[in-house]
Amino acid sequence: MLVEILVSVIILVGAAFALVGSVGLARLPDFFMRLHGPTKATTLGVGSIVVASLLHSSASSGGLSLRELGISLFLFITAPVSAHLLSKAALKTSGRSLGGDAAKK
Amino acid sequence: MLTISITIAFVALAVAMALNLWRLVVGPSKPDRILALDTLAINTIALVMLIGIAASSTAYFEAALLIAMMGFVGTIALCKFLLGGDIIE
Amino acid sequence: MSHLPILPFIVPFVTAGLLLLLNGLGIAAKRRVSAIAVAVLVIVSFQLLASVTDDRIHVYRLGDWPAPFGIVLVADRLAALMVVLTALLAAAVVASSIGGTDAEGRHFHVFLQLQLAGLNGAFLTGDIFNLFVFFEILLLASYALLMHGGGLVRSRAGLGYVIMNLAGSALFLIALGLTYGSIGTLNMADLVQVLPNVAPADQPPVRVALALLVAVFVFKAALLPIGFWLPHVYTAAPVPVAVLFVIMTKVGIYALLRLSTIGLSTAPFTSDLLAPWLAWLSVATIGFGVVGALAASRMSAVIASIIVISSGTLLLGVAAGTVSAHAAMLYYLINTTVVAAGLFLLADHVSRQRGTVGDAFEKGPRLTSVALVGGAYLVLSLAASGMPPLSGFLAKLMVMQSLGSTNTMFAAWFALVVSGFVVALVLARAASTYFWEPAKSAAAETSRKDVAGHAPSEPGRDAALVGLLALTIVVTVAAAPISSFARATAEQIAAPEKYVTANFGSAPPVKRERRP
Amino acid sequence: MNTMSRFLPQPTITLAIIGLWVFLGSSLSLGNLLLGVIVGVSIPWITYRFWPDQPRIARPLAGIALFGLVVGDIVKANWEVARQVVGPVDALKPAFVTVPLDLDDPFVATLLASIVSLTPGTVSIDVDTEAKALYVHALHVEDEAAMIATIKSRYEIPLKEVFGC
Amino acid sequence: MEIIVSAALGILAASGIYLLLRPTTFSVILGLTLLSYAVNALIFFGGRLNAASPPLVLAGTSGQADPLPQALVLTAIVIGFGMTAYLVALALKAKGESGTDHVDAGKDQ
Amino acid sequence: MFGAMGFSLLAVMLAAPFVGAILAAAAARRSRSAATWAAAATMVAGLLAMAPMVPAVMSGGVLVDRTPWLPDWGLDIALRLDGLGLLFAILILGIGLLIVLYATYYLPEYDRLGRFYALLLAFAGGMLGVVLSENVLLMLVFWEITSLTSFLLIAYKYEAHDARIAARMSLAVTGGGGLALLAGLLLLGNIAGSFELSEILAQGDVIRAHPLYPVTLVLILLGAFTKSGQFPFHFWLPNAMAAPTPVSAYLHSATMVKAGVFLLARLYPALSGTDLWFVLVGTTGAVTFAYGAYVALIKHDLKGLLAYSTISHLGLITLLLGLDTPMSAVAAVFHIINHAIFKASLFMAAGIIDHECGTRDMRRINGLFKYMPRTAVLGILAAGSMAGVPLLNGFLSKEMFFTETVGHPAFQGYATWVLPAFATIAGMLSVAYSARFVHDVFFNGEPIDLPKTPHEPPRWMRLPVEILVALVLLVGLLPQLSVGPLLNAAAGSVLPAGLPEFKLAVWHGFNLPLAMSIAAFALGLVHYTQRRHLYYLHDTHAPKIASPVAFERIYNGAGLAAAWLMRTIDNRSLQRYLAILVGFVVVLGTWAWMSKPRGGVMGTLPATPPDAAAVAALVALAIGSAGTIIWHRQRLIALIFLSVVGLIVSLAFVRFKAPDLALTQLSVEVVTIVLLLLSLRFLPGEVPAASSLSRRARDAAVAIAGGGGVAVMTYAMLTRPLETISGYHLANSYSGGGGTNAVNVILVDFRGFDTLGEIAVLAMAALGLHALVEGLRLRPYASNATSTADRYPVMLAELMRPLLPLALAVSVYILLRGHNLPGGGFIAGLVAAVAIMLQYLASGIDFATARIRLDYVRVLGAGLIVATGTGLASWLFGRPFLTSTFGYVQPPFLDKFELASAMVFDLGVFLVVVASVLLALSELGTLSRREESAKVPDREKARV
Ligand code: NA
Ligand code: NA
Repeated sequence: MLVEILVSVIILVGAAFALVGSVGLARLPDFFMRLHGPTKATTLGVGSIVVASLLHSSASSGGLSLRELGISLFLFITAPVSAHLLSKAALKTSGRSLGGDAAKK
Repeated sequence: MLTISITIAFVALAVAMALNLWRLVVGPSKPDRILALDTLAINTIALVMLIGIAASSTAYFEAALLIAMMGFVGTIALCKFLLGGDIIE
Repeated sequence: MSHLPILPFIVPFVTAGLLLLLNGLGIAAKRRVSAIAVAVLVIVSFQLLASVTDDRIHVYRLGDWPAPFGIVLVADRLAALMVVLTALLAAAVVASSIGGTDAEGRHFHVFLQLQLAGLNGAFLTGDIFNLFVFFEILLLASYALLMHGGGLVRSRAGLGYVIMNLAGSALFLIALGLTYGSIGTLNMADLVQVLPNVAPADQPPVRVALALLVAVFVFKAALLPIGFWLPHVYTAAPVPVAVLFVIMTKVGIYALLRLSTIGLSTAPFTSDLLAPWLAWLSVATIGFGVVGALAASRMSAVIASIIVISSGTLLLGVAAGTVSAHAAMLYYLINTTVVAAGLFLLADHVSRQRGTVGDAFEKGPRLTSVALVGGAYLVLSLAASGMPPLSGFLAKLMVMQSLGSTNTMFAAWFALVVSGFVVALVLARAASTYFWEPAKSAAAETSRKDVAGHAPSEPGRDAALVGLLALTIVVTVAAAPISSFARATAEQIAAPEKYVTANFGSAPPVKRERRP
Repeated sequence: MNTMSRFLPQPTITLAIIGLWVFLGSSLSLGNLLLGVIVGVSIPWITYRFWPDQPRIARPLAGIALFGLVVGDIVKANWEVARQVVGPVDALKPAFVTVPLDLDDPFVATLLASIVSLTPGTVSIDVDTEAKALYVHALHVEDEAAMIATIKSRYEIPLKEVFGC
Repeated sequence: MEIIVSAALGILAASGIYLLLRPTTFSVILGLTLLSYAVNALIFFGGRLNAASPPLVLAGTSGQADPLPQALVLTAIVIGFGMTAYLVALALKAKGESGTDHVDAGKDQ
Repeated sequence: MFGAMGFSLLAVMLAAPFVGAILAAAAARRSRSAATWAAAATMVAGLLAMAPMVPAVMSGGVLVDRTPWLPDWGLDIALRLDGLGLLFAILILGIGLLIVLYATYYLPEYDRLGRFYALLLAFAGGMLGVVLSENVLLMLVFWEITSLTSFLLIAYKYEAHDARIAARMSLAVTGGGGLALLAGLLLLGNIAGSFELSEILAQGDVIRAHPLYPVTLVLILLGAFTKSGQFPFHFWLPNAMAAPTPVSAYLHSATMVKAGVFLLARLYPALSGTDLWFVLVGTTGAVTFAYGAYVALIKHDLKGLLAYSTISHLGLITLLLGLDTPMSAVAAVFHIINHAIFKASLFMAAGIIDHECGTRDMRRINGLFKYMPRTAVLGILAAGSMAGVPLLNGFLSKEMFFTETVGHPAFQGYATWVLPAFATIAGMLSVAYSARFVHDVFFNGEPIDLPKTPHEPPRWMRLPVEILVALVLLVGLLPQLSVGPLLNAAAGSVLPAGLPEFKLAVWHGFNLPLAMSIAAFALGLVHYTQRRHLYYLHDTHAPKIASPVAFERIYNGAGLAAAWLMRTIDNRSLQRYLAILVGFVVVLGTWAWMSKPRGGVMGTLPATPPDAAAVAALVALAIGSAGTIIWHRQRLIALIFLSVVGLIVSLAFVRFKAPDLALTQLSVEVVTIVLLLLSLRFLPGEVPAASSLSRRARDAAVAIAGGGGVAVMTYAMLTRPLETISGYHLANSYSGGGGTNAVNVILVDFRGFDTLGEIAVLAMAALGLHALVEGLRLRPYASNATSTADRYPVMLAELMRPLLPLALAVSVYILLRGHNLPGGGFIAGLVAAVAIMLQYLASGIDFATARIRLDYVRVLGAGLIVATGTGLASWLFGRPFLTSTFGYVQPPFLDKFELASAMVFDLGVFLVVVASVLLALSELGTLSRREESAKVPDREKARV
C-alpha cells in the first residue's frame, strides 16, 4: 500500500515534469529557450515514471527489479547529446554563429 | 489510488504529446521539429511505462528501452543531416 | 524419412550461403559451385517428378509440426512440374551466364541461387503466407538480377518494376491479413476445410480477401490492365536473367491455379470469383500482347509480347477451370516457358552477331553462325507462334479445344488465332531482316567488330540455346506422355480432397479457437 | 599485465556490463551472474578499439559524491525550469555564455557539458577542446560571471579530481 | 474501438497511396512506408483487439493476444525493411543513371 | 482392313519426302547431281510405296490406319488413302518427279540445290500429309507445313526484295487462313464428335443441321479460299511468282494451291448441300474465275499471266464444287487433274522461255516459234488445253462445266440464262489470255532487245514438259481409257453416295455446251485483238492494292498503328500503372463484395466503445500522415512526420499487446530513417514542381478509394468473430517449442521456414544494394560541413564510445531471452547494428570500419549457413528440416538453464541482420567518395 502511494506520487510528479517540458517546448519564443524544457524537465519526468515502474514491478514481483534504471540512465546520458546536436543544427540552419561569445575564439 | 494517478498521468502525457505535435506542425525551423519529435518519443516512453504499470506487466520494458535508444539515434541522425548532409561519412 | 520435397529449395539456398562464404574466391570457383548446384538441382527435380508420377502427394512438415499449424511443403504433380521447369531454365541460365554476363556485376550467382530457392519454395509450399515469403525472395532476387550490370535502361525499368511489385506485395499482405483475419488459417489445404463452413454473414469479407489474392496473382501474371509493366522489364533484363524471368509470370499463374483449385472451387460462395471477368481480361491481355508484338522494333520486345500473350492464354485456362482446360494450359505452359526462354537466348545470339544494331529490326551485319541461329530461329518461331508441326501448335490446339465449351469461346479462339498469326508474321518479318537482307555496308560489318569483346560464339551460350532447342523438340516428340502427365496433373488438382488428405491424413479435425 | 589488459581491455566497461546484465535480468543468481561475466568480458574484446584513449577514474569516491550532487541539482534544475516555463516568458533574459575550460580530456569535457545541460538554467551548445571552451545557452542570466564561476567550481573542479587531470 | 482502428488504417493506407502516386522516388518510398504501416497493422488486427496480455505463455496468464498475426507481421516488417533499403539504393541508382529522381525518368517521350 | 501393310506403306509414303529432304540436303554437299538423284529417288520411292495400295483404292476401297498420339485432343496419326487422296498423291509425286528433273536444269549451276530440294521435298511431304490424313487436325498440321515451306520457297531468292515480301505475303494469307481453318476444323470435330474423316464424312446431316454450321463453314472456307487464291485472297499468288519457276509450277499451279480445292472436295460430303455452301462457294468461285481471267489477259509478265489464269481455274474448280450437283463435283475433280497437267507444263514452258530469253515480259518476247519450235509446239498445245480447245484435256472438263451451268436447279425461270452466259463470258476471257500466250510469245514479230538469243533448252529440261503435254493429248483423246478409273475413284470419294452416270468422251454431239464453247472461242479471239484498249484502261485506273509495296505499307502501317496504340494505352508512366493497380483492386474488391448481396459491412459482433487515448492516437496519426503528405516535397520534414507515424504505430502495437512488434517496428524505423537520410543527400532538398491540381485530385480520389477500402474491410473483419488455429501455438509454445514467447517460438520454430526466407530477403536486399552501388556516381547536394567539429561533434563521439559495449550487451540480452520474452535474433541484431551505426554517426565510417574488419558479405553467408545448418541438423535425427529440439541443463552450483536449437537458428538470424544493416549503411554511407575513385574504369573495378 505504501509502495502504491509512493508509486502514485512519483507517477504524478513525473507526469507533471513531462508536461512542463512540453509546455516549455510549445510556449517559449526561441529555439534555444525551447531546448531547456525537453532537455531537463521531460527527461526527469520520464525518468521518474520509469522509476515508478521499477518500484511497482519490484513490489508486485516481490524482488528487486532494476531493469528500468537502465532506461533512466540512458535518458540522462543522451539528453545532453541530443541538446548539443540540436543546438549545432539550429545554429547551422539559422546561419548564426555563437554570437559575441563565439567571437572570442 | 494508483488507477487514478495513472489516469491523471495519461491525461498529462496526452496533453504534453499534443503540445509536442503542435510544435512539430508549426516548426518553424527544422531543429524545432526534430526537438518536438525527440520530446514526443521520450514522452512515449513514459506512456509505455504507464501502460506497463497499468497492466502490471514487465513485457513493455524493452519497448521503452528501444524507444529511448532509437529515438535518440533518430534525433542524432536528423541533426547530423542538418549539420552536413553526410551523416556517417 | 525422405527429404526429397525440400531439396529443390535447400540445394540452391545452401549454395547461396556457400557462395557468400566464398566471397573472396574468384569468379571461376563461384561458377563451378553454381553450375554444380544447378546440376544437382536438375537431378533432384527430376527425382521429385518421378516420385509423384504414381499420383502420390508428398507432404513435408517443416519443423515436424503438423498442418495447418506449421508450414508444410506439398509436392504434387503440379509442384513437381514447375520445379522441373525451373531447374531446366536454371541450367540454361547458368550455361549462358558463365560466358561473362555473370561477371558484369556483383553476386550474380548468389541471386540466381536464391531466385531458384524462391521459385521452388513458391511452387512447393502449402502455406499462403509462406508463399508470400517466397514471392518476396524470388522478387528481390529478380530485382537484383534485373539490375545486374546496371545501366540507364535497367535502372529505369528496374525502378518501375520494383515499385510496382512493392505495391503488389502490399496488396498481397492486405489479402493475407484479411484472409487470416476472416478464416483464421494459412494452410492451403485447410481452406478446403474452412471455406465451406463460413457463415453467410461472414462470407463477403472472405470473398474480398480471396479476390485480392487473385488480384495479386494476376498482377504477377501481368494481366491487363495491371500488366503494362512486364514488357519494359523483360526487355531490359540481361539475357540470362530474362531466361529465368520467363518462369516468373508462371509463378503468378501457378499460384492462381492452386488457389482456384484448392480454395475458390471448394465453396459455393467463392467458386464464381473468377467467373465473369478473368476470361475477358485474359483476352484483352492477349490483345495487348498482339499490339505489342506488332509495335515491337526489336526481337526482345517481341518475346516480351509473346510472354504477355502466353500469360493471357494461360489465364484463359485458369478462368475456364475445367480439367481439360487445366491439362491444356499445363502443356501450353511447358511449351511457352521453354520456347520463350529459347527465344531470349536466340535474340542474344542474334544481337551479339549484329554488333551495334543488336536485335533491332534493321539491316545489319550478316549473321555468322547461320546454321545454329537459323535452325534455332525456325524451330523456336514455329513453336512460339503455334505453327505446326511443333509443340506450339499442339499447345494451341489443346487450349483451343479445351476452351470449346466456355461462353467466351469465340473471343478466346479469336484471340489465340490472331495472336499466333501476328507473332508468326512478326517473326517472319524479323527473319527476313536478320537472315535475308544483305549487309548494309562495310561499316555495318565493322560495327560487329567494335563489340568483339563479346565473342559471337561461346560454348556456354551455344549449349544453352541448343539445350532449349532440344527441349522444344522433346516437348513436341514426347507430346503424348507430357500431355498425359498434364492431364493427370489437372485431374489431381481438380480433386482437392487428395491434397487435403495428404496434408491431414487421418488426424482429428483441427481444433480452432474462437476470438474474441 | 599485458595479458591482463588483453583479456580485460576495458575493465570499467566490463564492470558496467556485468552491472547492466544484473539489472536487465533482474536476477542475482549465480547463473545469470556468470553469463553476465562472460558477456562483460567478451564484448570489450570487440569494442575496446572504439575507445582508444579511455580516461581512467582516479578517485571513484569523488565520482560518487559528484554523482549525488548532480542528481540533486537536476531535481533543482527542473523545479526552476518549471517555474520559468510556466511563469511569464517576457521576464526571461536568455543568453549565450562561453565558459573557459581547464580540461584537456575531451571525454571529461563532455561529461562536464552533459552535467551543465542537465543542471539549472543551462544547456551546453558545444564543446571546443582546442579553444578550451564550453558554449552554453542559459534561459535566464542575471550575472554571467557568477554563472561561469558556479559551473567551474561546482562541476569542473570535482570532475578534474575524479579523473585526476 | 473498431471504428478508430479502421479509420486509422484507412488514413494510413490513403496517405500511403497518395504519396505512392507522387512523381518522385522519395515520395514513393514515403508512401510505401506508410502503406506498409497500414498493411502490417491490418494483419496484426486480424488477431482482433481485445487481448488481455501479450502472447507470453506464462503460468497463470490467459487471454493472450493472438501470436500468429504478430509473427506474420514481424516477418512482413523485416521483408518490408529489406525492400525499402533496396528501393532506396535503386532510387539512387536511377538518379545516378538518369540525373533525375522522377519515377518516370524512363519515359521515352 | 488393310491393317499392317497399309499402315507401313502409308507411313513410308508420307515419311519418304521428309527423309528425302534430309538426304537431299546431305547429298548436295557431295554434288549437285547427287542432290537431284536423291530428290528424284524420293519421289519415286513415294510412288513405289503407294503402288501396292492402288488396286484396292481404285476399286473404291479406303485405307485407314490409326496410331493414337494425343487422343484426348483428337490429334492422332491417322492416315487414309482413298480415291481423292490417290489422285492428289499421284499429282504430288508424279509432277514432283518432273519438277525435280526440270529444276536441276532450270536453277543456275552455282546453286548446290541442297536447300532447294530439302524445301521442295519437305513441301511435298506436307502436301502428301494433307491428302493422306484421316485425322483432320493432322491434316491441318501438314496444311501449315505447306504454308511454311511455300514461304521459304518463295523467298528462295531472298536477296530480291520482292521475293522476301512476297514470301511473307503468302505466309500471311495462307498461314492466316490455316488458322481460320484450325478453328473451323475444331468446331467441325466437336460437332461430329470426332476428328477422323471417316466419322465426319458420315455425319453430314448432323453437321449441316448444327447451329454452328455456318461459322464452321465460313472458317473452313477461309482456309480453303486463301490457300487456293480465291478472290479476294488471291493477291498473294501472283506475287509468289517471285519464286523460282519450278516452285511456281509445282506449288502454285499443280499442288499447293490445289490444297484449298482439295479441302472443299474432301469435306464435300460433310459440308455441301446447303444454300450457304452454294452461295459462298459458288459466288466466290465465279468471281474468282472471271476476275482471274480478266487480269490474266492484261498481265505483261508471262508468269503473271499464268498466275492469274491459275487463279481463274481455281475459281472454276471452286465454282464447280459450289454448283453442288453431283456432276459438277465430278467435273471439279476432273478439272483438278486437267489443270494440274496443262498448267504445270505451261509454267515449265514459261520457265524455259524465261531461262532462254532472260526476261518474262511479253512485250519484249516475240516470235519464239522461230527460235525454239519444239518448245513452242508444247506451249501451244498446253495453252490450247487451257483455252479448252477440243481434243485436249482442258476441253473435256470445260464442256462438263458448261453442261452443268445449263439448267442448274438454283437458276430457274427467267434466270436460267444467267449461269450459261457467265460461263461463256468467262470462257471467252480464258480463250483470250490463252491466245495471248500463244500469239504474243511465239509469234507477233521479232523479239525486242532480249539480253540473249533464245534457243531450244537442253533435252532433259524439255522432257518434263513433253511428258505433261503427252498427257494433255492422251487425256484429251482417250479420256475414259487414261483417267477414267482414277476419276471414278477420286470422284467416288467426293460423292460417297454414288457417282452420277457419266461418260468421258471427246464428242457428246452438237449441244448447247458446244455452242457455248464455240461462242467463247470466237469472242475470245476478238477480245484478244482488242486488248490494247484494255491495257490502257487497266494501267490508268486499276488500284495497285496487291503489290509487294502495298503489302509492306499495310504491314508497316499496322506496326505504326500498333505503336501508336501502345503509346496510348501504355504511356510508361509508373504513376499511371500504380493508379490503375489501386483502381483495379478497389473495383475487384467492391465487385467481390457486392456481387453476392449478403449483409452489411458491420458483422455480428458488437462494436466496443473507443477510448480517449485511442481517439488521441488517431488524431496524432492523422497529423503525422497529413504532415508527411503536406511536406512531402520538403523531404526532411516529411521524414520527421513519418517518424511520428511510426511511433504511433509502435505505440499501437504496445497498446494491443504486441511488444515484439513494437520493438521490431522501432528498430526498423530508425534504421530506415538513417537509410533515407543517407539517400537524401543525393537528392535535391526540395522538389520545386508540384503536380497539377487535377492530377492531385485524381490521386486523392484513388487514395481515398484505396484507403476507404482498407478501412471498410478492417471494420468488417473486426466486427466478425475469428475461428483461428493459433490456440495450438499458444498451447504448444512451451511444451513443444521450449519457449514462453509464443511469437518467437512461431518465428524460430512453428514457422521458422518463413524466418529463413525472411533473412534471405534481408541478405539479398543488402547484397542487391551492394551490387547497385557498384560504379554508381552521385554528386551530393548538401555537402557543406565545414569542419570536423561539425562532422563529428565531440560530445557525441565521446559519449557514444562507452555506450557501444553497453548497447551490445543489451543486444546479447535481447537475443538470449527472445525465446521466452519479447526479443529475439532479429531485434537483437538490429540493436547491435544500431549500436555500431551510432559509432558511424558519432565518429564516421572510417573510424568504425577500421575497428571492425569484417567482410559483411561473408558474415551474411555465415548467418544463412548457421540458420540453414541448424535446420539441416535435424536430418541427422531423422526429422524434417528445421525440427527444433531443446533441453534443460542443470550444471552444478548454477540454476537450470535451457538450451534450444532454435536459439542457434536465432543466432543465424542475428548475424544476417547485423551484417545486412551494416553492409547497407557502409555502402550507402561511402557513396559520395566514389566520385574520386570513379575515374577508374568500371570493368577493372568489377569484382564479383
Ligand atoms: Na533531451
Ligand atoms: Na510479245
